Amino acid sequence: MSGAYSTLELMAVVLARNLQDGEVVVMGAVPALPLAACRLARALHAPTLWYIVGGSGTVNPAPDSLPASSCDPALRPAPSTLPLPDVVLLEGRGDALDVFCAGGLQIDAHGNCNLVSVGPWAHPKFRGPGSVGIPFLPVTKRSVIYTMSHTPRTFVERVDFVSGPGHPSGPEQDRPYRRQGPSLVVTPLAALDFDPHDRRMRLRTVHPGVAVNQVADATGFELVLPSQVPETPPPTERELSELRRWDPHGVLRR
Amino acid sequence: MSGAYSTLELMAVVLARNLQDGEVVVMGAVPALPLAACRLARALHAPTLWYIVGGSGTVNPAPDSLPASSCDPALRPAPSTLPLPDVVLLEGRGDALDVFCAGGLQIDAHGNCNLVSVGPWAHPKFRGPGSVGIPFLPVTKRSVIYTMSHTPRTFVERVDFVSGPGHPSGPEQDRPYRRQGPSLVVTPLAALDFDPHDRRMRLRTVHPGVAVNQVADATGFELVLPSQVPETPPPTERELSELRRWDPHGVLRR
Amino acid sequence: MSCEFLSPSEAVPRWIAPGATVGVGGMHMTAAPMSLVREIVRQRIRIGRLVTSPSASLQADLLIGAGLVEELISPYVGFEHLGLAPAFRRAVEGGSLAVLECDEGSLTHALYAGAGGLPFIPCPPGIDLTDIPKVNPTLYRQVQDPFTLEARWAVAAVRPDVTLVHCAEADESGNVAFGGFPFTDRLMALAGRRVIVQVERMVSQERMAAHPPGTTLPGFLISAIVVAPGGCHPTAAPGYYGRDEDAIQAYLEAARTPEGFQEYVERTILRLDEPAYLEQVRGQQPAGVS
Amino acid sequence: MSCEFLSPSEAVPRWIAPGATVGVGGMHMTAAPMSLVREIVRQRIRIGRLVTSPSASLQADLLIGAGLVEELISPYVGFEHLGLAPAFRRAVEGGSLAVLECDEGSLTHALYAGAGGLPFIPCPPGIDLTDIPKVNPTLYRQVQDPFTLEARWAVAAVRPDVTLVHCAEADESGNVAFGGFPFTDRLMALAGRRVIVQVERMVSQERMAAHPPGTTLPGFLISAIVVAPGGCHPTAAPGYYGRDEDAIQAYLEAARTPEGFQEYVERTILRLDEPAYLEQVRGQQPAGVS
Repeated sequence: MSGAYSTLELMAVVLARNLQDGEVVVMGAVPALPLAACRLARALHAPTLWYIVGGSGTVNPAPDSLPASSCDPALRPAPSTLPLPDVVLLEGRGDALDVFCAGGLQIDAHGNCNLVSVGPWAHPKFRGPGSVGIPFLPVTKRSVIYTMSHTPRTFVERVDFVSGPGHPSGPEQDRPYRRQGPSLVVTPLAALDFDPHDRRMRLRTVHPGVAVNQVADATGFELVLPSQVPETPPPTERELSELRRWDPHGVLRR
Repeated sequence: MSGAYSTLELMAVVLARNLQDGEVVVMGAVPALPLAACRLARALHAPTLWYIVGGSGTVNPAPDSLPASSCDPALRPAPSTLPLPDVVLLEGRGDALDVFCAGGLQIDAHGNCNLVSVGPWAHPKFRGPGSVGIPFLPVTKRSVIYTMSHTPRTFVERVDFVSGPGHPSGPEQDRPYRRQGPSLVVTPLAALDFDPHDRRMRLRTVHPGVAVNQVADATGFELVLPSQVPETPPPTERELSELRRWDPHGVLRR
Repeated sequence: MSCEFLSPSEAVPRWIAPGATVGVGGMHMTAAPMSLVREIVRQRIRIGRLVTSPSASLQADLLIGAGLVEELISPYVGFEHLGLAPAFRRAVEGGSLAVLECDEGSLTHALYAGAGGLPFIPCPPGIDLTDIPKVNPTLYRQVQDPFTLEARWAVAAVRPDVTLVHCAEADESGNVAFGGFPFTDRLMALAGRRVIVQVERMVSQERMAAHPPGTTLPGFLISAIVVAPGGCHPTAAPGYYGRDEDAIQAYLEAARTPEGFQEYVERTILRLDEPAYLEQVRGQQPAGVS
Repeated sequence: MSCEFLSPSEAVPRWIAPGATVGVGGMHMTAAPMSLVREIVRQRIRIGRLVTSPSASLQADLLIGAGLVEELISPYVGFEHLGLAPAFRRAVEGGSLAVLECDEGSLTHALYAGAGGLPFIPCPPGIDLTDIPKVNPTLYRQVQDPFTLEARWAVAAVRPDVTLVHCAEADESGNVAFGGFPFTDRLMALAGRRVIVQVERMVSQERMAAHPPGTTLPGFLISAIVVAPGGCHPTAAPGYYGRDEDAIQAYLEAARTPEGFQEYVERTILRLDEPAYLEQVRGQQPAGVS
């Protein structure tokens, strides 16, 4: 990657560009990346975007720098703060929230996420932290998935445990709760979405300096590969300068 | 009654004497009487009594005078204020609250209360305001009932509609939720409780100047009448002076 | 979703469809969103199902008296020490209003269910010993507890199509802050498909941000905000003004008969648009009474 | 019921019976009642079932690592950007800890049910598409919705025998006020049969009364209050101090092996009583860091 921006900055920019004005975004643990993306989107093209920082319940907090924890005291004061049980209510209501930010130990070809266990649940080879709020993924208008690990161990054909449901593998009418499901996957290598026909993960753009076969090799299942895979447009100067206004300590440049 | 104190003041004193130190009392609409009783009990013999003023959720409010409404803004600030949904949770939990203050359009021989309808529910002769929180009566440790109307229309053998459950008419082991049920009834004429055997309402004391047969005549069912019915001890000077400290406008003397 | 700042006469027809399920906040005679309620009366919008707080007063009685309510979900309609609700009583005794009988506990849990996407809630203990669920098969059904296999009453989720509440303050992003008490108004707003909030005044975002968690609602939940200082009159707005007992008693006196009710509505509501009503109220009482 | 002011070493054995269901508050690395947690470790009180907030960190990992937890109800144990929870991971992978798998939604609703005397709650949508309920028949069963007759997952009520939470302030009557965030700590306290609260400081009743609804708990719900300034260390206490990342990282480093964990516990916890621990922490960092 270019030295002018970091991989995390590029990922934040890709996420930000995907957020639409007026959407309500909810994010969970380790919020620096989605929080940066939301603030960037608001600053540039989505002035009425709303975002909730997970456990804190803060809505549209604008701290001086990017907090590492979703319950960081620095998130207050925020224009409005929901008690966590109210966030849970709105997550279940479904029509209140638009974009759920998720990730996983494993992410599969249909966008299912696993935060629980690699190997059988009862005798895990690897135990993850737990599912937190991601069972609400299919209830939200859509979800976006991001991960720092684009490897065959993370990107698997089928997750060992479904924490956060992705797309069903069946036909269109089976879409649960009539919501859109995962609409974007952002990794250090690429941006991906899902093929509208079979709803398998599809390569959309490769980040500058990354080859298509490099992404395919890093993915543990057969990606849908369009004939043309453009390069992810790098961050503009404006994007970078806005992004860095709230990141004086370079959390995204580490 | 004596001109030295009003009927409402006497009733407040009777209620106050019944409240035990450490109990948690919850009251509903038109809180002046039970609120005065709670404050009096705290001032005299129950310094760690707790009381929740219904809809407001205020705990142990100490306003300068007795508010007429349970949601009066003058109830704030209070040492602590529960959002109303939390009051509802604690009402259902049962082991959190000790004394529920109730009343009714009709009150029957077993202490059932009716706030809904006189006559058949579908075609009421008289429609009351509704049951509010009194379905929780049998879940609370005990309840106390008070009414300003001691007449055969109010005190009936069997309520037309059960809003607030009283004592079961069956044997001891049928006591719902293993709570005590109604333990005191206070009216302008008398103080009453329930016979431990058949759990029918029993005359305990008659207020000064009231005859036993006057109470029996004012009651639309057969009261349990002990051979000795003492007079309700009138308010002491100390009780009256404490009571009037928070009732400068004489709400209880109207 | 973006919240609009509208006048009462704009907000009410914009978001309240005829026949809708309407939730109206305010407990007893405090924090009733009367500017919005009066506007419904002026525009004669029919309410399919009116859902109130656990205890309602004028906000319900006025709509019922105006003949605008088909079904009512309310655990209490009355005026505490001032007496019973005349229009409610008359409508129920006359058979013109369908009451979905309930209590404070069931209603609060039903709104919680509505807010959280839960289909129903098993009722807390106590109501099983009352006659309430027996007369209301619409809201109550028996459910089998899958853990104990015992039968138990359940209450269906309640989701207003639109919820009307009063708040003290709004900021320009549409965040709103409650005054002294959140009551069940916050929950009813969380359960509403749309929310219209009537506020006393606009404040800066800095002031809004100083309110602690649980005392505000974020603007993304709000469809319209109506700035109506004095708009709870004759009920109280904590921190702003007390209830106007004279005005409430005048209503109760007038509403003893259908004719009196009608005359009262014409004289005090229909004759004036809402800004004129509030202007008149402000002329009658010192500003900032608390 | 009257609340007592106790030291950590008195409060913990007084209200935590061996084998009890213990709820512990604090979300992620904020507002964990660590003085109480450390005291459980010192007194080696066995916890039958540990219930955490939707996201726990050290308050769970320490108890698990000390071998004191039989069953765990927690939707997340981890350290966010600092990594996974070493003791939790080792205990689950080694089969020494039974996990009652759940998510944030189910747990929050289960605590609501516990607080409200409701036997269970039908789950919100979403979880039916996961593997969670299938692996946890203790907490999840299928219920038939009596309104739609559809099958649906339900979660059982969760009621801690004792709930441990951190608050910012207490007054002499035992009322307590939360700091920046109520999280699910308020709800877990409402659901607890007993509640022990660890606070930063005592305040006057006047100051307590100024807190708005929903930010306090009344003293009648609290069995014991422990005044432990700095007691959330190394997690954060909003308004008082931030998290001590160096200390958390030292723990994570040490706890990579069972031996390291044991050595860490002996060196930093067992060697000192809680007042001495807090004294030491105060000596290491400037007072009043926020």
